[in-house]
Amino acid sequence: MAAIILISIGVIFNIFGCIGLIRLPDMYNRLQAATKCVTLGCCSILVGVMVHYGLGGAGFRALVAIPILFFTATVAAHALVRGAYHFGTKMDERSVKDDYMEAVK
Amino acid sequence: MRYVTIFILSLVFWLLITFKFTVPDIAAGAVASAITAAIFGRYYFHNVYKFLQPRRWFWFVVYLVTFIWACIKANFDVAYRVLHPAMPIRPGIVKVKTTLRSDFAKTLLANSITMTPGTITVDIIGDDIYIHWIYIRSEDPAQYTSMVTGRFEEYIKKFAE
Amino acid sequence: MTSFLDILLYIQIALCAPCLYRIIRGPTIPDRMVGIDIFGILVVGICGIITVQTGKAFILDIGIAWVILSFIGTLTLAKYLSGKKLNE
Amino acid sequence: MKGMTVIVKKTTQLIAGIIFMYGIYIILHGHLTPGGGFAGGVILAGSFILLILAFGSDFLHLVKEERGSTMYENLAILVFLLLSLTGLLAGAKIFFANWLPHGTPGELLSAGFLPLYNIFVGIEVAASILTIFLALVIFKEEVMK
Repeated sequence: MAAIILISIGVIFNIFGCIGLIRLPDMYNRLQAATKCVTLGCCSILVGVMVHYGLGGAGFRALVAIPILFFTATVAAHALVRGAYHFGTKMDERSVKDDYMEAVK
Repeated sequence: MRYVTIFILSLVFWLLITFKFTVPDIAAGAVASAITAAIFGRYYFHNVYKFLQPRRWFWFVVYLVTFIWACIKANFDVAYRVLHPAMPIRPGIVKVKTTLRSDFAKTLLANSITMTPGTITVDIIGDDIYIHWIYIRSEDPAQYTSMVTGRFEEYIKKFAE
Repeated sequence: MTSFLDILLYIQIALCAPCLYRIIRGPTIPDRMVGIDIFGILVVGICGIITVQTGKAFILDIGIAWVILSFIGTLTLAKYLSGKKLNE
Repeated sequence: MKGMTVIVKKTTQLIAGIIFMYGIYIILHGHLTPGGGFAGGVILAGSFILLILAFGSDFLHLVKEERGSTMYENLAILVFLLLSLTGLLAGAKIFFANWLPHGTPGELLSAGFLPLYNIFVGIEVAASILTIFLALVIFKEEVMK
């Protein structure tokens, strides 16, 4: 039962992330919302799998998947946002500040 | 030293994902860990002995709890911004100075910043971390530095420096 | 209980549609790459739910392999975006 | 500034060995779980591609690596063919004969020759994918010069 609740929480977070992927105005905000929500949602699903199987073979496999997912998702998001800035993606017109512009030049 | 570290880490990883403790399984894991250590050993960290002190483990647990709490808060923050009809966003890139020295600690700080509410790390040059923030709450550098890095910096300094 | 898991699985699969929308309609190239990245993470959730639903533990292996390959793919795309040369 | 940022470098150092280990796991359990030689070989090649991407070309000497990977590819396909030839010579008179004891299903040491075939197919696939990647990279570097 606890496994079902955790998986439902994960799916709800994933829904938030995908709404953010559609609604937000520019690439940086989309990446930010989607990465956070989808990563934590999938981690929640994996914790649900671990609770469902107990601490056996499959449970430990799900437990190992969680840190791998965290590291890879955050680092991929960082590399992608840096690459997009160097590519020349414009920020939204509501942006108020850009300190990085001097550092690049 | 670093070869021994990666050997032990790989063997633990192998035992966790197979979770069978017969002799052929452990032997195969040991051989595979030896191959991994031989190939990837020279790219690994060398000052891992610091993690043998129990004081660092205590601060690591404190950091982990804070980090998970920040993750959950980040998700409700994103949900609020996404579901609000007017979409309260005020994005921008800010520069934050860090006092951490080692590269691994900086990496951990950057990863924590990526998962905390509304921020994502863009680049790291020397001591400066450039952060894209979805809602800039203040213009004062000292104030937003403490807002972004929060308590992560002191915890990381205690267990990873 | 199983039917509820079915509903969750269908919702999770349907969430791939926004990513596909972003991949197809993204105004710029980085937008499409964001879609690809998020798609890769969503598949892990699908693998996890199928694991619980069918009771076959080896489907998790597919999920972990997918995480790793998606990470390498995203890094390659980011490298393509940030510079033309391998050394930059 | 060679390679990508310091965040990517440090995470690569931490995670490349684990990716390699996972590829070996997929290969060695190829007769028990989905996957096998090809999928595991792709993950093995992925760990090296990750290192090359993160650290840039000067860190790993690319041309030397390419010679090494070509040699491993040829050796692996040779050993694979020799192994399948042993079936022809030793008793069964069938190409790809599985004449080793089969063992109990579900254990690591079972299914006769299949784990050995999987190991060599894995090395072959890893080396050839790495060769393709390095060939593309070296070609691009030469065009840029």
